[in-house]
Amino acid sequence: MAAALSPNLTSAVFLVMVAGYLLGAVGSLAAASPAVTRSLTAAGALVGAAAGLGLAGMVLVVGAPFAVTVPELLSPGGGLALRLDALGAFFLLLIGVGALPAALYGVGYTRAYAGRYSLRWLGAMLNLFLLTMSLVVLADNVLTFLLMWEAMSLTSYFLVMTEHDGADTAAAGGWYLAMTHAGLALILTALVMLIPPGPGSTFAELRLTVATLSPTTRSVVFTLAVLGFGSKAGLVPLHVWLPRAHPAAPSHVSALMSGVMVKLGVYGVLRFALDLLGEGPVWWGGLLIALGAASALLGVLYALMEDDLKRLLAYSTVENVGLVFIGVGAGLLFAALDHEASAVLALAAALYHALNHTAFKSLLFLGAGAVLHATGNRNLNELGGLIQRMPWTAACFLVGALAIGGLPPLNGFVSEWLLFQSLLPAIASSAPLVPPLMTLAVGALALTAGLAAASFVKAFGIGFLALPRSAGAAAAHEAPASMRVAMTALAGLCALFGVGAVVIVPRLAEMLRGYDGLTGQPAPLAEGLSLALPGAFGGMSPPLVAMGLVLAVAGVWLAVRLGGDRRLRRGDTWGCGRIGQTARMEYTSTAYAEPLRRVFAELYRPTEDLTVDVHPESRYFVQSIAYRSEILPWFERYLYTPLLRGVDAWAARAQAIQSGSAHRYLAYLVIALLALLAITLARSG
Amino acid sequence: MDTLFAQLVVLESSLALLFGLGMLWRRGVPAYISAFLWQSLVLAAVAATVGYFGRERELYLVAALLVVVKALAIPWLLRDMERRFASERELAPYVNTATSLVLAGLLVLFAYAIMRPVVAASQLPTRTGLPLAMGLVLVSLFVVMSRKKALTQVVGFLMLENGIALLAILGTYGIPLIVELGVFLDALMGFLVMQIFVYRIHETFDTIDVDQLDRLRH
Amino acid sequence: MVAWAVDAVQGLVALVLAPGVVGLVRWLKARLQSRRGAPPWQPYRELRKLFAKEVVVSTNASWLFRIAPYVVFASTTAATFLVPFLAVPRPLDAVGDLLVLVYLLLLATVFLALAGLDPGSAFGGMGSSREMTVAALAEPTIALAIFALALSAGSTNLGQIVARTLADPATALSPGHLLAFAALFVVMLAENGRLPVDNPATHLELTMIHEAMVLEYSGRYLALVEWAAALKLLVFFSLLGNLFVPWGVAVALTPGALAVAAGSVVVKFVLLAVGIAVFETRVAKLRLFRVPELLSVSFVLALLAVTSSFLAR
Amino acid sequence: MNAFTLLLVPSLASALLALLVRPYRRVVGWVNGVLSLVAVGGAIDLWARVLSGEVPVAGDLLRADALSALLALCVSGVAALAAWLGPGVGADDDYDPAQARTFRIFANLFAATMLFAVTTDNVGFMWVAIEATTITSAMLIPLHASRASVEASWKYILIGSVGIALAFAGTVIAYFDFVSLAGRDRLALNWTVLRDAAPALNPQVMQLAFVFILVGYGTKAGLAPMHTWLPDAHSEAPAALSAMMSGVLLAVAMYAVVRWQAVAQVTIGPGFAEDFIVLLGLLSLAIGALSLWSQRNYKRLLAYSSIEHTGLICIGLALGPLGVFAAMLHLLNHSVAKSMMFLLAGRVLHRYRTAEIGGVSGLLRVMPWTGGLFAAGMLAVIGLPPFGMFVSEFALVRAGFAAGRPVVIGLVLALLAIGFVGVIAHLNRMLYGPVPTGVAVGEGSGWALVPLACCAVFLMVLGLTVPAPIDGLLVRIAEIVAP
Repeated sequence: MAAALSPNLTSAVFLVMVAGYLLGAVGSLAAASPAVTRSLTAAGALVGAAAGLGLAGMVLVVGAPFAVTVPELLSPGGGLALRLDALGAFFLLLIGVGALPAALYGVGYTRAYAGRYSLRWLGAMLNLFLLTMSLVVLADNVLTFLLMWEAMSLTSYFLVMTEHDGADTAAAGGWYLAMTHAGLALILTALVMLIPPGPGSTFAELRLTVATLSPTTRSVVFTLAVLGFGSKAGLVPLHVWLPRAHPAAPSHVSALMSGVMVKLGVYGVLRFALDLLGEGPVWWGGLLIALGAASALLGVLYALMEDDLKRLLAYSTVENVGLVFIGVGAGLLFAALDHEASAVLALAAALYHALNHTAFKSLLFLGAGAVLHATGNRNLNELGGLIQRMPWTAACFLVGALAIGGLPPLNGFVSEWLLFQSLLPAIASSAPLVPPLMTLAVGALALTAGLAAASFVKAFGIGFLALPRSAGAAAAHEAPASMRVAMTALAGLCALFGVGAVVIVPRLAEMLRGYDGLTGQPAPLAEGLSLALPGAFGGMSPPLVAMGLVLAVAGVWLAVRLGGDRRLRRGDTWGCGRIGQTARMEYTSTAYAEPLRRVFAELYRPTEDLTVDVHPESRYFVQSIAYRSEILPWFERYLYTPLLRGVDAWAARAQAIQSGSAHRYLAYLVIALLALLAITLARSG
Repeated sequence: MDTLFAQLVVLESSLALLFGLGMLWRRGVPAYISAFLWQSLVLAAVAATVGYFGRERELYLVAALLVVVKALAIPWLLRDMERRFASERELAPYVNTATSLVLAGLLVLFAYAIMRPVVAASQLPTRTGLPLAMGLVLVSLFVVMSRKKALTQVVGFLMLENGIALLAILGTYGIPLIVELGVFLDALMGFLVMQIFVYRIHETFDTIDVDQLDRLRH
Repeated sequence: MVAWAVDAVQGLVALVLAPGVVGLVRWLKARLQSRRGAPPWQPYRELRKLFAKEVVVSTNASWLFRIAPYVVFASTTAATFLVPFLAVPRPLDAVGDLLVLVYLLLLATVFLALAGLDPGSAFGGMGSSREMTVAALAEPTIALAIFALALSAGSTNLGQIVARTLADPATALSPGHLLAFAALFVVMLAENGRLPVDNPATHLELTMIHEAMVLEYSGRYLALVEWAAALKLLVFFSLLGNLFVPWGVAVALTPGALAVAAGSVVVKFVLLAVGIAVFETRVAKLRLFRVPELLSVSFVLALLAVTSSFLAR
Repeated sequence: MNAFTLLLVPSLASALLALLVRPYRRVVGWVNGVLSLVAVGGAIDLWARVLSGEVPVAGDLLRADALSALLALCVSGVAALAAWLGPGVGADDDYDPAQARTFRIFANLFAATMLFAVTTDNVGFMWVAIEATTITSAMLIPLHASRASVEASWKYILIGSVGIALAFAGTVIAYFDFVSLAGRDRLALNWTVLRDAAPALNPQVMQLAFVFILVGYGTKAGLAPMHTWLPDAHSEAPAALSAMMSGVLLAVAMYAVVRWQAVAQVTIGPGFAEDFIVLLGLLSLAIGALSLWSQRNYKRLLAYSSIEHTGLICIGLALGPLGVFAAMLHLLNHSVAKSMMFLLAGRVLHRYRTAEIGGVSGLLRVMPWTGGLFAAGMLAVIGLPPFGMFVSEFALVRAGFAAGRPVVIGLVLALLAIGFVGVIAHLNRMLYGPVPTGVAVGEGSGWALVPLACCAVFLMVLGLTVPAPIDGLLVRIAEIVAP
């Protein structure tokens, strides 16, 4: 079957993808009216994403080869080289899954932008953003990869800056571009260190030179790659830009950035760890697990404390990226210990969670966008009662919240279950130091799962249920059709990926075959309808669990409907006898997270100020109470501020040189001459 | 024959260096101008001596040019400018006279050190004068750096050009004539532009003390 | 086919038995406090009464408030079906293991928390916030306790754990098992709202955790929620009973073995009920912000359980 | 009618025309523009000849190899830009006819001297030409007589002249080295003669000469610590002049350094020249990048960015043939990008009346096309992908590793990152934000943007590919400089 799909068919689909995105970009730039711009943007993105999905499907399912090189372009780097292997195809698939709904969603969402922001620029940048992301996973030589990587960062920077009159958008954009550029510097160094002395710099040649490199150099390259790609993925401590940049972007762009772009950081690490650098020492996996666990835990802990819905989702992205890296780290660890089956399982679990995260995080961001679109407000303390006013969005957001909380029968639950199962054999392994590290990782994973469920109960409960807490929330209206269709599609995907795990996970394991010494005999991961793990550590059948739950709910509902009484009456909520229930009596999101803020006070170090102003006449009647609580931003205060202050000091010193006095300038010149002459004298001996 | 030629040249070069050091010692602008005038004359003498002994016809033309331009024209223009700003005596320079003379001495020693390979490589009888020429170059750099008045900085710069011309004559019996003429024309044009700027500084800042010119910062 | 039948019967028996066990615990506590107390089958009467009563739903509540009881009851029933009461190995093992069971219970807790928030009363919010805090902090303990068991049994499958412990009884007394038992016991108290964490019999809204969330429910919805809570307690009883003390669980599906298994299960439940009752009469309720310390004690116990099991290998 | 007449004559002719013909200002302006295009044609013809392998020579005075062809193209191109967009052409710029006439005279002389400098074979005349550039450009800095521009021009002429005098000292010492070896020879100062005699020259003397030359021409190229005149001169000069100075004068000075590096490398052997060049390059990169951090004036921001990129080019020269290829590509990119940026800055200054970054906001709304090009130029200058600087910086890093200088490359990347962050913060503030009161919205004279847009497109083309003719030229330069 592979031979049947001749290369020119895949090239044709590739051309359709590139053409789709480019026409979308050019079309939206040239379009006359805002409506035409919006539809052209969506059309281009949809065609491009669909073609991308097709290409990925062809390479993944049928294994059709795809490689094209354009020597004239990017000649200093050896030409524009593109090649799609299984790893790249998976991430291309992931881009398609994220892009289709986001593009469709954009049509309805950006209608409100018509007067205020440039729709043409937004449309063009969105299409170019998707194109450059797709080309990053296709790149096959150093300069192509770096160019597409930085182009992706640049286009996403412009997308973040769309709502440029936002209060902190400029700062968010600045942070974002600075951090990704620092990341690029690291990736550039890592890649260039692998380039052979010869002219070419394709990944194939890089793989050959790796054999000649000493283990220490390979470790240095690996660390640089992890830091470089980690800054894009949002690994702690390089995550500070993510909660600033993602919320500032328009919601469907935030969905793309959180759901898809972050995964390219994972792709980068995998491309290095599995493909370029070959077999590595044990500590590589350990490092990733440590970073992943830290990101997961800190991500969810900060998500809990967020009152801004989109910032909460951004922090939860940091958490989920942490989970993915735990899986990748476990995979690398097992590969180093030669536990082949466990390595494949762990990596498959990581990729599967990455795919699931794309589905539910995009859904949640689109939901948040719909809320913002309807109420004009992102602060949970001023939302509420949206389930009555926006039932469709609320239902989809609920599905997303349950999925990200890791609750059956959806996809989040299955991938978290797989992550737990993939860590289990590590605890049983005999290598020194691995079991204790794994135990802590499992502890961190479990606490993260619990806290994630808590944070999304808060997000959905406070955001959507009970009475609206502000006029904006009260006046909310259901999202337009295009947005609803996109969200429903993603909700369906969450259910489908959950139940379909039995098909997806073995396909992922099969796909990882052939990378970095994972070429052993593949142990089947699924028998019939259930996931059977190597070493029979555990089994679970997602479809059966889902079916069981649905049958149980239907059965109970029928039983109660037939047997018991069916009368129902509306009444007031119980308020200890107080009549007239108002929204101010409800729990706010700050209050909801207060117990956990107290429990983790060591980490948050909350500063609380409570101002009670009393009625002028008598001390006993309180007019208003204001409660504000701030948590300590560790990374900003103890890592980034000193860094920035250091550079400020050096900058001041550099500017002191330009003091204005001509004499001092001449003195610099003479001193330079005398110094160089002295050095020459000293060297010539 | 060569020893007389060599001694004569060394005498004239050291005279030129002495006039340079003289600038560091004196305070008034007229003294600067006269020191420069005499230095140019000595330089012309060196050119003539090397021309005569080294049988280089072109150097006579160079000597003549030096006398006409650097000994007559430029000092006259300088005096004209000096009369215009007579009110402004040279303020105390950045470095007091004693230290600047000690520093000049050190610079000449440094010149000797760096010119050692050059002297070794040269077979010309005038090679012993080379370190003196380099010393004059370094001293004039120090003069430009440490004078406060724009006018004195210009004279320091002219002295720097004299030092380099001396270096050229002693080291290579003069660089090819066409290039020498081009260099001369440049020197003259450079001086004229500087002169225009000194006048303009006087108009806008109504002083020619370069210390006032420090508004353009970082 | 017989195996499936036994599983179904097991589940239904558990469904029916659950309110009785809760009634037994209440009755025993009353007797220990020298009160006559309502008879152990009192909960059945309450359920019958509630199913017949009219439901009053708050005006603020949405459709979620009304489907939550069904989801809570359904997920807890699904969890019950996964637990081995009478016989091992079971066809349902392929459907879900211990982790799935825990997540199903978490699903029930989440829906209850959401239902608590929906009417918009301060008590519902307070209860839901505290319930989710306790549930989140209990997660790591459960995971590590499960891993301790899985390490010695070689799998997280409930049937396999029970079978392996039956095969060589020495593991039942190994430090890993005992520490895991202690850790899970504390978690049971936290998850089911038993005394040191939450007082099931209190009427003070400010001190409730579990009760505060269901304050707004009435009629058949309240019946379902109460029944689900009882089922959850039974699930934990059976986990503590059958996983750690598996003697009596039938290995072959012969009527004789099943009878012995049924007998041993009932005895275990009675013993556990007595244990809970005695424990609750002796201990007073912890202040809410001391509960995390209790849960961190249980986390340390679970951590030691895991370390001892992989050191002992 | 040899290859050089088309190149050198037009600018001299237009200078003369501007000097003699005082009335008919508009006609003189148009003729001036056309002649500058003729010069560009001459440069392209020269380029084509060099590519076809021929080395055009005119007597023993003028000689053009690949390096000269590249520089000639840059100089004539930027001179044409300055001619078309400089003072006296646009209707509403704030220069009176007299100032426009002065500008036209000296700008053309300035271009002529630079073209002569890059095409002469005689290093002596090269020095004379570069000294002449100082003189001609110094006259134009105080076109708007203000205290700041006078101060800037004085510092420029003083430091420039002192620096260039040192370069002449170096030339004399090098000539002495040749004389002491092969006696006096009329053609001794020809670069080809020097290069052929290089292996036999005395290394110690050449070391001394190269130090003087590096410090001398380094001053003209704006290498630290001799760069101090550059920010003042470029921020006070008229936009067209600072475009020419920042764009190509620095490049011409680097051209002189490259010529002498080719000779010094052979005489002294590897290591000596490279180390000094890398030292000065890193120093300029550091001072340039750090000064961008808290800069408040956008013209000075561009000036410091020039220092930073000249430092980068300088480092490139010391990294072997790959490095020279990257450096020259970067030089071409920088010339185009920086001249475009200064001309755009001129338009922004004309509209906002202030050079303070704080005073400029909402640029995209006030002048969408100028703002867009300004943003594109700024992104190009800090090395972002669609533009050429990204590719040349990549080639430089790769050359750095190939030449075995990882520490230097590490420093370079860190400093570039600092410069990047500095510029981004300022760019954000200028492009977005509210439109300040009293600033007219609308593009004004739109046709002036066409050439600048062409520059932006050229940069983008260089970003995606290096066209064959340019690639061929750069490879030849690498052979000349680092065989």
